[in-house]
Amino acid sequence: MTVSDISQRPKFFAQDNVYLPHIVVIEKIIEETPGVRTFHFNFKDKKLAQEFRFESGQFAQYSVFGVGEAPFCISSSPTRPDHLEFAAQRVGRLTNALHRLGVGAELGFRGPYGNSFPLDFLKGKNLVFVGGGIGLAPLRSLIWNVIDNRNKYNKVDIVYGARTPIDLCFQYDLEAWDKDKTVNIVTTVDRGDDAWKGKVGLVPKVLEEAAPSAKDSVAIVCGPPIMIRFTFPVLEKLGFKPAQMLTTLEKRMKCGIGKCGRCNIGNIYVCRDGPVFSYEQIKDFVSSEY
Amino acid sequence: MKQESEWEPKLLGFLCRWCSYAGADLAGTSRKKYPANIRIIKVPCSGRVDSLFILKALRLGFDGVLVSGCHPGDCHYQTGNYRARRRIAITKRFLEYLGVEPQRLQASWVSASEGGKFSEVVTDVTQGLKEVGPNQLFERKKNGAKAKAGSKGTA
Amino acid sequence: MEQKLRQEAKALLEQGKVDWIIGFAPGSLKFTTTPLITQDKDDAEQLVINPFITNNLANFLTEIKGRVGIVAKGCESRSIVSLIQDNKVARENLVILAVPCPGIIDLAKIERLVGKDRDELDDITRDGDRVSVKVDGKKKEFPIAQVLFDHCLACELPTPQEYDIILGEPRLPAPELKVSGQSIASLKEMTPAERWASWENELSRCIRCYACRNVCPACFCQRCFVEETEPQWTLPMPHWQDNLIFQIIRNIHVAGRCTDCGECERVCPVNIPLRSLTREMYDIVGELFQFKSGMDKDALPLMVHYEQEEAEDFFR
Amino acid sequence: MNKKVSKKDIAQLLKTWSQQFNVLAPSRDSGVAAMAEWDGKDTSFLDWYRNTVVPPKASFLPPMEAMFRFRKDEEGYQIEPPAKNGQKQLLFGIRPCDARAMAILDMTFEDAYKDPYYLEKRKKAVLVGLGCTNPCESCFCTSMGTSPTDPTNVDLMLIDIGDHFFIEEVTAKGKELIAKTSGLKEATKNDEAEAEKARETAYNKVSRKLDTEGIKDNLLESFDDEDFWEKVAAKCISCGICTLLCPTCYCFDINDELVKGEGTRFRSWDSCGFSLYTKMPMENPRQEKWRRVRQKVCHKYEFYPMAFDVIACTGCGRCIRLCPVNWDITQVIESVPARVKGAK
Repeated sequence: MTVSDISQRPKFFAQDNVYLPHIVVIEKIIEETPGVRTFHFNFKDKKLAQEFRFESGQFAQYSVFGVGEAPFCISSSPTRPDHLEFAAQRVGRLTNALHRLGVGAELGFRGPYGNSFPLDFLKGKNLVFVGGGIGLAPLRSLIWNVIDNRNKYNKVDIVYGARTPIDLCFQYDLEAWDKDKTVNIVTTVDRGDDAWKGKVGLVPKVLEEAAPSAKDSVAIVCGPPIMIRFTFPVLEKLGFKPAQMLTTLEKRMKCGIGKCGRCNIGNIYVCRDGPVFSYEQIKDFVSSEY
Repeated sequence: MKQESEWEPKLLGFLCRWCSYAGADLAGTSRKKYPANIRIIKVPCSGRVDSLFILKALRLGFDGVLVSGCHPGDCHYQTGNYRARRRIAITKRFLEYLGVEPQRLQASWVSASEGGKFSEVVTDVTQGLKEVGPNQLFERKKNGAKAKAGSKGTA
Repeated sequence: MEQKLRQEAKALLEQGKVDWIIGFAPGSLKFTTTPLITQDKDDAEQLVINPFITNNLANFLTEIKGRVGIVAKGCESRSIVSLIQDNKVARENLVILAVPCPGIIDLAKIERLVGKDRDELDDITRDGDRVSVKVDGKKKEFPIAQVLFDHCLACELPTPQEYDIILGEPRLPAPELKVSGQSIASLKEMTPAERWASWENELSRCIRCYACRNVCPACFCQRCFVEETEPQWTLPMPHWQDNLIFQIIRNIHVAGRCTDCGECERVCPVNIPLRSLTREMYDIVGELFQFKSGMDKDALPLMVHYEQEEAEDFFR
Repeated sequence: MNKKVSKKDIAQLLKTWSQQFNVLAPSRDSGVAAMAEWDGKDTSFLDWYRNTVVPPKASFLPPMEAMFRFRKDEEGYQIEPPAKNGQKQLLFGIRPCDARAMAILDMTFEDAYKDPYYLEKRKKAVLVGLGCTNPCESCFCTSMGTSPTDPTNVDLMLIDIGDHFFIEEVTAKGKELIAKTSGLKEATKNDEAEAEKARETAYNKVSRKLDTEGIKDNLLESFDDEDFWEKVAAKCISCGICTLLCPTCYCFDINDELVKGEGTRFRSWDSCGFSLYTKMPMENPRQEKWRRVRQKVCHKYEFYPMAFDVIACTGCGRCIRLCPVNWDITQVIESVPARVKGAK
C-alpha cells in the first residue's frame, strides 16, 4: 500500500494551515441515550457554511478550546446540508467538556478528513448495514444518503443493536426507517426490559438469523471493536467475501492527517487511509491490532 | 503596576470540615476579624490533602497554601491528620530545599471551637506572605544559574 | 562468584523452584551489561557479575508473574524489601541471589577524568580500591572514590540483608558521604531563589521521556498522575514548570520507597541531576521519621504508619 | 573547483553566515550535546563533537511548539496563528545519519496534507554537514544506506583533511552560499585525494553492521509471533528515550494550555513506547508492552518501507547508546524469526 491519494477528496477546510480550526456554533443538542448526545452545528462564518463539502464516512477534528481536540465522524448526510451533526459519547476528558456545553457554544472544527464510503462501488448493490451502539453514527450518514438517492441502490437491510433499549441511539431515525417501506430494519438489544418488543440478542447472532444474501451485496459494519471482530466471521459464513465487507474504524487520533503517528494498524493510518476500510485491507492486522 | 503596599496575597486554605472549617465559621459568627486574603476549600479531612493540591495551587498562582485539620488525637477518621502530618512535613521540607519560601506552605491544627485561633493563624500566615511577596515561582523567565557541566559529551 | 551464580540459577530453573531468572548478561557495548530475564536454563550461562551491573533489577518484579530467582545487589535487595512492604511482590515467590557489591563504576565519571568517551577506552579493571583505565595504550589509575557512582559511595547496605543464596563474602558498608553528597551540599549553599532558578534551568532540558520514572522500582503506579486527564494535574509536555512539578510529586510519591539506587540519574539522557532530589528526600525521611527504605520487610510503609508525636514543629 | 577552509577560520566562516542565518552549531548544556544557537565565537566543538544527544530534528520539530493561540472575547473565540518567523536556520555540523533522517522526516511531513510548522522551518534551512572522523561504537550508518561522510542529504559537506575542511558543494543552495562566501581557499588535487582517503578511513571505522536484506518481508511474516515479541520486549522499560531522541521519530501529542483566559495549543514530542499512547477511553489496542515494541520496530523497518520505500532508521546509534537497559535494535533485527529460519 502506498501513500493515500487525497486529491479526489472534498478539500479540507483550512486557511493555509491544516491545523487551524474554524469556529462552529452548536445549534441544537439531542440527548440520544444517557451518555450520548448529538450536536447539530454550523459554521459561524456563513460563507464557509455555503462552501463546505464532505462525503458520508468522513470525520473531522472538534476542539473544545482549553481542553483539547478529538475526532468524530460527521453523522449527518451530505444530502441534507442545512446543518452538520456529530454524536459523542461521554467517556473522557474532552467528551465530558463537550457534554457541559449548551446551544450557542462555540467549537473548533477542522476537516473533513479521511476517505468516505465508496458510493460508486455501492451503486446497484444490496446493502447490509450492521451497527452497534454509537457505531450507527457514521452509518446513518450513509443510510440517509442512500435513502435520498434510493433508486441508485438495490435492497437495504439494517441490523442495529445496543446493550439495552435505552442505549439505542437515533431512535427517531430507527422509527423513520421502520416506517420506510423501501428499507428493512431489525433492531436488537442484549438485554430487554418489560416494554421491549423487538429482538433480544447480540448483533452478530441476530445478523446470522436475518441471514441476508451475499449475492451482489455489500455489508457495512460499524460498532465497538468487539462487535466488529465477531461480525466479520458471521458475514464470511453467510458467503460475504472480504472485499464485500466495509467498516469504519475508530482509533486514538491527535492530528487527523497521518502525522502524529497513533492511529495505525500495521502500515495503514486510520485517519489518512481510512476510516473506511474493506475487511480485505485490514484482515492481516485485525486479529492482533484491533 | 500596583504599588507594593496595595498588593494583597492570595492564600488558599484546605480546611477539614469537622474542625477547622467549623472553626472558620465560628470566627465569622463571633465576629473575630481575619484577613479576606484566604479562599477556602472544604475537605473531608486534612488527610485528603494531596501534595498535588498544594503544587497545583502554587502553579495556578496562589501566594500561599494553608492546610488545617483537627488536633492530633481528634481526627474524625482516627488517623487522617497523622497521615496528613507526615505528608505535609515531607512536602514542606522538600519544597524548602528546592527553594520555595517556607511561608508559602503552612499548616495548623484548629478545632471547631477555636474561632480565635483560626483568625490568628490566617492573620499570621497572611502577614508572612506579605513579607515574602508575590508567588513568581512558576513565572520566572529562564535565568537560572548554569549548573556545572556533567558528562555525556557525545550522545 | 559468576560460576556459582550460573550453577545456582540453572539448578533453580531445572528443579522448578523458580519460573524466571532475572540477572545480568553482557551488554552489546563496551563496559555495559543488560538485564537478562529468562525461563530458559541454558541462558544461565550468560549471567555475569562485574563492576558494570548498573540496573536495578527489582524494577522488573512487578510485571512478571510466577516465582522469580533474582540477582540482587544491596540496593536491589532494599528495593525488593520495599516492594514486599507494599504488597507488590510476595517474599515466598522470590529466590534472592545476593551479590555482595563493592560498588558500581560510573562511566560518566571516568569519561570526565580521562577526557574520552566510554567507547574510546580500551579497558577498565578494578583491583581492590583502585581502578585502572587503559586508554590509547596508556594506563591510568584512580581510587574508587573517584569513579564509583555517588549513590554507591553513600551505600549503607552493600550486602543484601534479605536473601536466600549468597554469592561470595559479605561486605561491610563504608559510606563516603562527603564525596557523594557534594552536589546537594553545593545546592544548599545557594540562596533559595538561586536554588529554584537552578532547578528551573535543569528541568528546562527535560524531554519527558519518563526514563527516570520507568526505571524506578518504587514507581509502580498503574497510571502515573502526570498522565491523568481528569483532572489534568500537569500537561504531558516538556514545559519546565510541569517538568518540575512532575519531579516534585514523583519524589513525594516514592518517599520511603526510594532506596537511593541512583538509577533515575544514571538513565537521564539530558543529565538532570535527579539524585540531588531523591537523596535529599531520602535524608528528609530519615531525619524526620528515622525511616530507612527497604531495610525491614515487616515494617509498615512510611506513609501508612505514624507516631503520636513527630514532625510537629511547624504546625501552628 | 571545490573549496576548502582552514579549521582556524571556522569561527570567521560562521560569523559571516550569521549575518544571513540563524547559525546553529553543536554545543553542550550541562554536558548534553545539542544543536544550539552559535554564541559567536566558540568552535571548541570541533574537538569534542561526535554527535548530539538531542537530534537536529529538534530544530524543525521542537520538543514543544505553539501551534496557535486562542482567546475568547464578546464576539466568541478568536484564533491567532503563530507569527511567521522569517529567520532562516543554518545547521552547522549535522552528521550524515541525521541529515538522512531529515530527508526521511520530510516524506511524512510532505505527504498528503502538508505540515506547515515543520516545512516552514525546513524549507528555509541550510544544512552544512560535517563528516565523522570518529564514529561511535554504536553507529551502524554504513548498513543503513549512508556513511560517515555521505553528502547526499546536506547542502554542503565538510570533510576533515587535517588542518582544513574540504568543502563539497552538494545542492544549488549550497553552491550559492559558497559563491557568496569570501575568504575560502581553492582545494587542490591533493586535498581532493586527502578527502577521498578520509572518506574511506571513516567508512572503515564503522564496525557495527546490520544486514537489512529482506527485513520488510521477514517482519511481516513474523508479525504475529507473539513469543518472539514478548521475548524482545522483556527488558524494555517503556520509556521514551529511543523514540524521542530518534532522528526519524516524529510522533507528537497535541495539548491545550489555558492560563488566565489566554489559551495556547501546543504540540510536543510523544512516543509509541508509552503505555497510554494509543489509549482511548474504552479501549487500548497496544496495552501490552510487546505490542508497543513491535510497533516501534515494525514502523521503522516494515511500515515505513511499505509507504515510502525506505527504512526509517539511519544507524545513528542513539537508541543503543542511550538505552537504560541496553536494548539493541541491531540484535533485535538480527533475531527476527523469519530471518533466523533462513529467509536471510
